[in-house]
Amino acid sequence: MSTTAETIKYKANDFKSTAEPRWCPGCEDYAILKAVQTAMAQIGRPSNEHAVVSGIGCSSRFPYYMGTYGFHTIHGRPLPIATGLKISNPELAVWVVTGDGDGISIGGNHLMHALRRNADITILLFDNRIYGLTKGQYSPTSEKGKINKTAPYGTIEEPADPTGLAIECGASFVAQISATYVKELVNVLVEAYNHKGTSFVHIYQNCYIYNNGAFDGFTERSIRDDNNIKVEHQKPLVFGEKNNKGLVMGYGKLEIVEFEPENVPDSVIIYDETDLSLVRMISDMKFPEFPVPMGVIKRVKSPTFDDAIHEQIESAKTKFKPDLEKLISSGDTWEVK
Amino acid sequence: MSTTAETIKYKANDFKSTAEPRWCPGCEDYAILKAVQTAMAQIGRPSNEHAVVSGIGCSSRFPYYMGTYGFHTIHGRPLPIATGLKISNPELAVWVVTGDGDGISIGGNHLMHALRRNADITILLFDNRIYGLTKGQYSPTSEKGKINKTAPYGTIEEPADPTGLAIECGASFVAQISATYVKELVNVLVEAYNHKGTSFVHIYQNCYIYNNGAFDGFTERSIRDDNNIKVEHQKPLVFGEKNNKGLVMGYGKLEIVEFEPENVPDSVIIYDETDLSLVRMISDMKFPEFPVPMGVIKRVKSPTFDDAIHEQIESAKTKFKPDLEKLISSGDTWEVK
Amino acid sequence: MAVEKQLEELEMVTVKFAGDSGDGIQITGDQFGNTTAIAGNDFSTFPDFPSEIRAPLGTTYGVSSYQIQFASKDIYTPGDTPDVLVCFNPAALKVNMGTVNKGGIIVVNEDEFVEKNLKKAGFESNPLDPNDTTLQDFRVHKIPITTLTLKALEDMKDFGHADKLRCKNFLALGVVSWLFQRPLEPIEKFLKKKFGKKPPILEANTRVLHAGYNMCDTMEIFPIMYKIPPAKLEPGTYRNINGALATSYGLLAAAEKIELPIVYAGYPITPASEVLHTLAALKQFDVAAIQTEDEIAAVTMALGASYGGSLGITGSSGPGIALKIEAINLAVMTELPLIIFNFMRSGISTGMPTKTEQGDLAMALFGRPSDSHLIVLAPESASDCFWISIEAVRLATKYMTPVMVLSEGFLINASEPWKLPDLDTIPEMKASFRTDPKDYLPYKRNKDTLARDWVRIGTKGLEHTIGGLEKINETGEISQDPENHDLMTRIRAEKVERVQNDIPDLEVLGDKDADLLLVGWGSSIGSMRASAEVIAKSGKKVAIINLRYLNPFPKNLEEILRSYKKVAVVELNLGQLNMIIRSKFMIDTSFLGRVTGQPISVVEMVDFINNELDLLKEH
Amino acid sequence: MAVEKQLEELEMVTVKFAGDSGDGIQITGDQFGNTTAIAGNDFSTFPDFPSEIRAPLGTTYGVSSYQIQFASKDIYTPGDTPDVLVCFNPAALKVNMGTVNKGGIIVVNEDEFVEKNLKKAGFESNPLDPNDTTLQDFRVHKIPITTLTLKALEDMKDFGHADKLRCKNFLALGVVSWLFQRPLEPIEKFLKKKFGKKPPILEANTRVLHAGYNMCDTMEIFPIMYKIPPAKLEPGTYRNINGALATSYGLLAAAEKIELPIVYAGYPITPASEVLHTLAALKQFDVAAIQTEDEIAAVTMALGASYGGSLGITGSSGPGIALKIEAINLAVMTELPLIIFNFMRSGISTGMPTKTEQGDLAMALFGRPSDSHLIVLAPESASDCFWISIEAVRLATKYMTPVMVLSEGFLINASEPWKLPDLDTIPEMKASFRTDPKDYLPYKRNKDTLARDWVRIGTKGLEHTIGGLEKINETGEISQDPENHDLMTRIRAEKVERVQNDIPDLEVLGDKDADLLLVGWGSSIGSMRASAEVIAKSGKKVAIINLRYLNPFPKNLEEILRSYKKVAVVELNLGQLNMIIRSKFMIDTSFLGRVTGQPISVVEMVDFINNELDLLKEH
Ligand SMILES: Cc1ncc(C[n+]2csc(CCOP(=O)(O)OP(=O)(O)O)c2C)c(N)n1
Ligand SMILES: Cc1ncc(C[n+]2csc(CCOP(=O)(O)OP(=O)(O)O)c2C)c(N)n1
Ligand code: SF4
Ligand code: SF4
Ligand SMILES: [Mg+2]
Ligand SMILES: [Mg+2]
Repeated sequence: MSTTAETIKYKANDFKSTAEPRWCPGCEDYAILKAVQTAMAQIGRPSNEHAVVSGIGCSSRFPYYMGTYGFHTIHGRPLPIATGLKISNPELAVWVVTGDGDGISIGGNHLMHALRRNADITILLFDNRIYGLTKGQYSPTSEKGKINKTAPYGTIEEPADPTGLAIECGASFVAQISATYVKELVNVLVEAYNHKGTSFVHIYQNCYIYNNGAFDGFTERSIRDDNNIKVEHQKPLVFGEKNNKGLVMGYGKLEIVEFEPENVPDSVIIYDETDLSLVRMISDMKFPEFPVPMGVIKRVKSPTFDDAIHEQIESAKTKFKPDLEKLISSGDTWEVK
Repeated sequence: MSTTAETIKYKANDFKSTAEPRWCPGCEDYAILKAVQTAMAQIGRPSNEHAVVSGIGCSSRFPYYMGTYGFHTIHGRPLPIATGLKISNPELAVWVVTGDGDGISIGGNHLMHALRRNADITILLFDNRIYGLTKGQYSPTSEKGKINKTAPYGTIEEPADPTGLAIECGASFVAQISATYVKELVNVLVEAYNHKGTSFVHIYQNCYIYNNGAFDGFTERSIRDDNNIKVEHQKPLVFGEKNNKGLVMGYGKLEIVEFEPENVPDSVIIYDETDLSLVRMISDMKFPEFPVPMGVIKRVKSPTFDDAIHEQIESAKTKFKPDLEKLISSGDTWEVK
Repeated sequence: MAVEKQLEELEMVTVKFAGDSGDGIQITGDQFGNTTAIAGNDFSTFPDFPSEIRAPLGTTYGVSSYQIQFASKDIYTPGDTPDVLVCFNPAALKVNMGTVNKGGIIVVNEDEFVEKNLKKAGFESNPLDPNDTTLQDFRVHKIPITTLTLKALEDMKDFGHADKLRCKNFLALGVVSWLFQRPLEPIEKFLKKKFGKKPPILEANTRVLHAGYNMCDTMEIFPIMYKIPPAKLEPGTYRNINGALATSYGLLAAAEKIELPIVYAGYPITPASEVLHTLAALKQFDVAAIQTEDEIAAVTMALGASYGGSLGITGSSGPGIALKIEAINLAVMTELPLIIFNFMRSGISTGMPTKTEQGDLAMALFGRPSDSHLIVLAPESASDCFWISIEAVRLATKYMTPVMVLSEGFLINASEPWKLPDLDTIPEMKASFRTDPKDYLPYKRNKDTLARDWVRIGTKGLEHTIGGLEKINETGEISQDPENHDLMTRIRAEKVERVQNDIPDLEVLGDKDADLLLVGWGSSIGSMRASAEVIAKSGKKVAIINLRYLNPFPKNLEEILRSYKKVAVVELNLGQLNMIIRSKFMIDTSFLGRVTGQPISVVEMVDFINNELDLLKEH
Repeated sequence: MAVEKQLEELEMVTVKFAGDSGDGIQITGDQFGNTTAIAGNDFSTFPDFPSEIRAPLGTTYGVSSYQIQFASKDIYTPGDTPDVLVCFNPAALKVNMGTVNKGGIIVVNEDEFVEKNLKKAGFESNPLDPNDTTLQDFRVHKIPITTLTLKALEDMKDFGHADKLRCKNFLALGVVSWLFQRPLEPIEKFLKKKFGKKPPILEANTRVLHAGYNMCDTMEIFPIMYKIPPAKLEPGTYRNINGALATSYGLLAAAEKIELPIVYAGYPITPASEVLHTLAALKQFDVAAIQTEDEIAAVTMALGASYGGSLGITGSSGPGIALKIEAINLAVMTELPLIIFNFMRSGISTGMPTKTEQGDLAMALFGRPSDSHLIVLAPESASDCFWISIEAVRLATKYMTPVMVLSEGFLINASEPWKLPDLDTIPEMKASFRTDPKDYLPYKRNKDTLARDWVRIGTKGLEHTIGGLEKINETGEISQDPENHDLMTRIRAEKVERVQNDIPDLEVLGDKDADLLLVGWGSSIGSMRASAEVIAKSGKKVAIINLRYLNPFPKNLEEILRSYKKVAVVELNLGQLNMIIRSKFMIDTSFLGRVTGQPISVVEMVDFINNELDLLKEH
C-alpha cells in the first residue's frame, strides 16, 4: 500500500490511455472513467500497479481508456479472470468493471462465488438497467413492465437487487452510489480500494441512449436529497432536503421520522456498517417508500482468498520441503539391474 | 388441481418406477424419494401429470426411480429445462431435483434467475454439503475448514446459504427441512406443490459415504429439539426439548427467551411467512447461537412467469389476429407482371 | 457503371451511403432500397455498421454504411465496389474512397469538410481542395448538405436546430433519388407512417427530401441522370425482406403447418438478437420468445420445451453458440427436435461482432465432445432464410434430432426483393406424438427414419425417464454395456445420414458443361452466381453447386463432384467445407477462402475462376 | 496363457479381480500390481468401475473390476481377456465370464453363490452346480472365501463381524499371490503403512493374506503354480505410476524448470478430478490448485493467471471442456499460454463417465467458433503423461498459445512400471518476460515463433490492454479493418504451424519395411504395439506411428505416410484423425474405430491388420 509521500504524486491524467473513449455522447460512463482515474491518483500507486479487467458491454470497454494494465475479456467472466490474476500477482491492484448484464445476468454465478471467496479485488458494477452494447434489451435490474426490444409487451420478471445480492453472498465491502455524485463516487472508490477483500461497488449509471432518466426518480438534483440517504459509518441516518428526516428502529423494521434539522432525536440510528442486521435493513429499504441508500453500506474484516491460498502454500512448504526428485521416487520403488 | 375424490386414490407406490435405486446403502436420498412419492399420493394427481427434472449428481439420479415423467439432464441446468417444459406444458406438475453442487455451484445463476421469474415449479435442493457423485469434493455449502479431496488443507471459502439466497432472489416460497423429519418433509413437499409460483425446498440430506454426520449438530435425535425451531405461519416461534424457549424481537434483532412451557410470554413472535423482515431475520439466524429453522419460512403470492407469458400471448391475439399471410405481405409490396 | 460513356440507361449500379452512426445512414439506405424495389429493379443490400452504439462523431471507426446494388436483371450481391458514394463527412470518405470504381461519382457533404473533421478522419489536407489530387479519379460533387437542409427549414421556427440537422439524410436521399429517377412517393409514405404523429418532423423531412430532388432538377449538379429499367422478375407480389424477418416468418409458417407453439429462447448477441426481437413482437402466433440469463439457459429452456412437445428453438452467434455445446449434446443424446440458429459473425472470441463470416461450419459438424451428429443447413440469401427455417422444423421433428442452421450476420441484415410465397407450397409436416401406451419403449425407432417417438409430456401411460447417460437401444434403460455404446453411437450417426433420403438432389447452377465446378454455401453463393455471369460474358464456363444441406450432403453430391475436371471450394473461412469434401471424396480441390468480415468480392472470385481455368488449360 | 499345457513358466498372463464396488477390488488390484512390479515383471493395469458410488450389493451394474497383464517382456496393454478371473460374487461372474480365455482359471467366492445373489445377478441356475454347463470351458476353483476369512479371524473377539468381512479381499490376494509365486512382503508393508495406527485391522488383514497363501500351499487347490520370470527392463530405479500422478508430476517438473508458479483451476468431473486432487495436496511446489464454481470459472481463472505471468492450467472432461470453449478462444485471441487438459471419457453428453474414449480430437481441432488454432498433444501411456505435461508447458510458453492435451480416462487410472526419469533430461525452457518498455508493442512478434511478448502484469512501462476484439498486428489496437482480420487469422494459424520446427520427427515403430502402416494416437498405441508383436510372431509385418503431436503434425509425417502401400488409422472414435489425414494428404486410408468405452482389443486389432494385409496381397 502507498505512503503519503507517494499519494500526492499522481494526477487523474496519469491514468488515461491515448485511446479516445467511444461511448455515446452523454453517457455516464465518462463520469465514472474520470472518477476512477481521480481515485487512482488519490490512491497514489503508479499506473503499472493497477489492472482493470472487464467483461463485455459498453461499460466493459473501460480498460481501453485507462493507462493501466487492462483486459477486456468475454461476457460475464471478468471475475474469475481477475481472481486468477490476483492469485498470480498478489501485489497488483485488481479492478473489475462489469455491467448489470455482464455481472448479474450471464455472470451472476461468478459474482456470487467471488463474493464468497473474498479475493482482494474491487468490483465496479455499472448498472444502467439495460443492455447498452447490444442496443436496448432488458437486463436483470430492469423494472418490471419495462418496454424494450426483447419485451415489447413489457418485462415480466422481478428485478434483481445487486446490492442486496452482494450482501447475501457475504461480500465484505458493499457500496452503492450514483455516477452523478462525482465527489462521493471518488471517495467510495478509494474506500473500496483500501478495503482488503472483495469490494463491491454498485454504481447507478444512466444510459443516455436506451434508458435515459432511469434513475431520475432518486438522482435528479431537485428531488434527490429527499430520495437518497447517505449512509456513513458512525454517522446518524439523516436525510431530506433540509436534513429533516431520519431512520429509527421500529418493531423489527426501520421507520422514517421527521424532525427539525437542529433537533435530531436520539432515536435516529447511528449507522454501523459492521452490524449485519442493520446492513440488511438498510439495503432492503424499498424505494420510493424509503430513500435509496448511497455510500458504504457494509464493511467487515474477513480473510482474503488470495492470502489464504498463499498461506496454505507457505505452510505446506514448511511442512514438506518441495523436493521434486524425492516426490517422484516416493511410494514403492524397485531396482532393475 | 385435484379434487378430494382423487386425493385418496393414490399410494406412494404408484409413483415408483421399476428401476432399483442405486444410491449407497444408508444414503438419505432414499428417505426423500419415499417422501416425494408419499407427497404425490397425497396431492392426488396421476403419475403422468408429474415430471421430475434433475441435473447431475447422486441426488439427480432421482427421476429414474420415479414412475412419473423424468429428465436427467446435465450438470447445473435442470432449472431452465424445467422452465421450458413448464412453459410448453402449463398443466404439468414440474419438479426439479438438484444438489448443493448442481444447484448452487455450477447452477447458481439459473437458480437466482429462476427464483426471480417465479415459474410455477417446485425445486428440491438436496444439500449434503459435499459432492457425492464425484466422490467427495467440497461444495459451496461445505463448512469453512472442511478437509476433503480438493481441499486437503481445508476449504477457505465462506459457505453459501441456499435458504438465504432463495429469499434474496425473491423466491415466493422458501422452506427448509431435514430429510430426517419424515412427516414434516412430506408436509412441506405438499405445501410446496400447492404454492403457485416457484417453490424452493432446501433439504438437509446426509451423505453417508463422504460427509456422514454433517448435520448431527442439529438433526441428531437427542439434541435436535434444542437446536431446531419449527416455523409455521401464525404459530408462535417456540422451540426446545421442553418447548421452553422462544424468539422475541429485540432492537432490530431476534433474541431467545426461556420460559416455563405452560407460560409462553406474549412477547414471543407469532410467525408470519409473508413478513419479509421477519423472514429475513429467521433465515439469517446463525447456528449454533440460534436454532436452525425448519418448515415453510416464506410464502407470498406473486404472478408466475408461465402465466405471464401465456397472458401476453393471449392479449397479443386479441389485439392482432394471427394472420400469417397478412404478416408476410405487410410493409411495402409491389406487383411484378 | 460506365459513367465515362455518359449512358442514360444502365444495367446495374452500386450505390453506397456512408456517414456517422448518428447520420441516419441505415434509414436512408433502407428507403432508397424501397424506391428501388418499387421501381421494379432487382437489388441486394449490405448494411455495415460499427460495434459501438454511437462512436464519437467524425471518427473513421464510427463510420456506418449501407451499400445497395440494383439492376434491370437478376442480382446476387450488394456489389463489390460502389459506382456512387454518398459521404456525410470526411471520415466516411476516408474509409470508403479506396473502394469506389474509377470514374465513379462521389457526393460529399461539403459543410463537414472543416479542419477539425479532416484531422479526425486523418486527412492531411482537404481532398475537396481544387489542387488536391486525392480524388482525381472520381467525379466529385460537393453539396453543402447541412446548409441546404437548414435553409430549407429556415421558416420552421419552432423546430429545433438539432432536429433540423437530423433531417439532412433525406436531403441526400432526394439527391440520389433524382440521380436515378426514383419516385419520392414511397419515401413520403414511409415518413407519414413513421412520423404521422409528429407533424413537424414529418413536414421537415418531406420538405428536405423534395429540396434535394428539386435542387438537382434545377441546378444541374449532375450533368446526367440514369435510368435502370425494371428487372424481368417472375410475376407476382413482391416485398423487400431481410434475413431476420425471413427467418422469423419461416418459423411461424412452419409452426402453423405443424400446429405447434414456438418457444424461442435466446440471449441477446449481435447479430442474433434481431430474430429474438422480431419474434418477441409476434406473440399472437403462439410464440413464447424469452430472453434468458445466458446462452446456456436459452438452449436448455428451448430443449425443455422440445421435451414437452413444443418447437424449442434457440439462436445465437459464435461466443454464445460455444456456450450451448454441452446442452446440444444432451439434445443429440436424448434425440429431441431442437433447432439452433447460428448467426455467424466474424472472428474468434469477440472478434468483429458486426461483421460477417462462415467460420463455424467445422464447429457445427465436429465441435462437440465425442462423435455427435446433427443436421446442418445453410440459407443462401436473405429470402432463403424463410425456407431454411421451415426445413429445419420439418427435419428436426421428423428425425427427432437437433438441427443447426448456419446463417450469417450478412444475411440477417441484408435485404432483397422477395416474391411472396404461396403458403400452400410449404411442405407437409406433422408432429405425430405417440399416445398409445402399448409396447411403448422410449428408444424404439421408426424403421425408415430411425427416429424415436416424440411424447407430449403428460400423456397417460407413457411415463418414462430420459437423460444424458448412455442407454440401451429401444428400451432406453441406462447402460454401460460396451457393445451397446458402440451401437448407439453408430445409430445416432446413421439417423442423420438417413436424412439424405429426404432432401432434394443438388442442381448444378451456372454452366453445367463447364470443366470447373465451384462448390460453396451460404452467402458465398451470391458472389458465385454473380461471378459466373461475368465469366459467361467473357465466353468461359463455370458450374456452381450450393450446399444448403451441409450435413448430410445431398445424395448426388459425389456424382456431381466427380463429373468435373476440377472442383474448387469457396467460403468465408480458411477451408472448412474444403476439408470435408477432400476427406470424404478424396478429390484434390482448389480453394478460395477469405476472412475479411465481408462477402467475397465478385472481382476476387472472377480472378480466382480465371486463374483456375488457366491452370486447367495448361494441363 | 497355455494353462492346458500345464507349463510352469509363462511369458505373460492377464488376471482380473471383480466384485462389488465395496469389495476392495481396486486395492486388491493395486497391491497385486505392486508385487508384480517388485517381482520385476513389466505390467499394465486397467481399473474399471461403475459410475455409482456404491451401487446396491450384488447387482451386475455395480461390478467393479481391475485387470492386470504382466509379463517377462515389454508389455503395452492390460490384456484383452483374462487368463485368471477372481470373482467375489455371482454378478461379477455374470459380467465377466464371457471374456475369460477358454481353459482359463476362474476363482469364485463360493459363499456368495446363494439363491438371492444368483437371482440378482440374473443366473437361472447356480453355475457352480456340478451339473451346470455354464462354466464347462474353464477351470473353476470354488473357494469359500467368506467362511475362510471369518475362520481365520475367529479368535479376534473384539473385531466386529463387518470389519472381518471387509478383509476377504486379502484372502483372495493371498491365493493369487501363491498362484503366481509372489512375495507377500510388499503387501505386508503396504498394510503396515496404511493401518499402522489401527493394529486390529492390520493384524486381521495380514492374517487372512497369509491364510489364503498358506491354504493353497497346503490344500493343493491348484494343481500347479506359475512363474513369470522378470522382464528385461532397462536398468534403473522403477516405480509404479498412473496417468493422474504422471500428469501432475510432469507439471511440477516443468514449473520447476521454467521457474513459474502453477495456478491449476478445475471443477470436479470424472476422470479429470484425480489430477486436481493430486495437485491440491502438493501445494509446497508453489501450486495453487483451485476448485471453482464451474468449468467456465476454471478456465478463465487459469487464463487470468496466465495473463498475470503464471502457468495457468485447467483440466476437465467432455461436458466440462465444452463449457470452456468460449474462453479458450479468448486465449487464442489474446495469445496467452493456457494449458487445457481434456481427460476424455466415453460418449456424448453424460455418456459413460467412468469409461474411456478418444472422441474429442475433432473438437480439439475444430470445436471453436471461426478459424481458431491451438497446439494439440496426446500422451500414449500412463508414464508418457509426465513428458506430455512438460512438452505442453514448453510449447505454450514459447509460442504464447493455448495447448490442449488430449489425455484419456483410461490413462488416468491405468498404471505401469516407470523408470524414474533423470530430471536433468527435461528440456530447457524459459519464460522470457518482456521488461524493456522501449518500442514495446503488445502484438509485435518474435520472427521465428511468431509469439508475442509475455508481460508480467505489473511491470513498469509496459501498460497495455488486450482483449477479445480483433486487433491490428503489432500495435494490438482494436480494429475492424477487413484485410487486417484476414491477416491476423492467418498469422494465428501460421504461428501454430511453426511449432513443426520445434518438435521431433516421427519414428516408425514395429516393422519399418512393412507394406502396411498403422497410424494412431493416445492409448491406442499400446494396443497397436501389442498387435504388432503378435503379427510379427506370425511372420508378417506392420509398421506403426504414434502421433503424440496432433497439431501441428510432425514434419516428416507426410513422407512416412507416402512410403507405405497402405495406411490404416486406428482410434477410439468413428474416424476423426482419419478424416484429417485423408483431407490433408489425400491418402485413401483404411480405418478401425471402436467406441466401446474400453481400449481396443489386441485380438480385434490383429484381425484388422491381417485383413488389411490380405487385401494388400489380393491387389
Ligand atoms: C457470450 C456472449 N453472449 C452475449 C454477448 C452479447 N453481449 C455483449 S454486451 C451484452 C450485455 C451488455 O449489457 P451490460 O452488461 O448491462 O453492459 P452495458 O452495455 O449496459 O454497459 C451482451 C448481451 C456476448 N458478447 N457474449
Ligand atoms: C459440466 C459438468 N461438470 C462436472 C460434472 C461432474 N459432476 C457430476 S455431479 C457433480 C457434483 C455433484 O454434487 P451435488 O450437486 O452436490 O450432488 P450430490 O452428488 O452431492 O447429490 C459434478 C461436479 C458434470 N457431470 N458435468
Ligand atoms: S448505449 Fe448507453 S451505456 Fe452504451 S455508451 Fe451509449 S449511452 Fe452509454
Ligand atoms: S455418495 Fe453420499 S449422496 Fe451419493 S449415494 Fe452415496 S451416500 Fe448418497
Ligand atoms: Mg447495462
Ligand atoms: Mg451434494
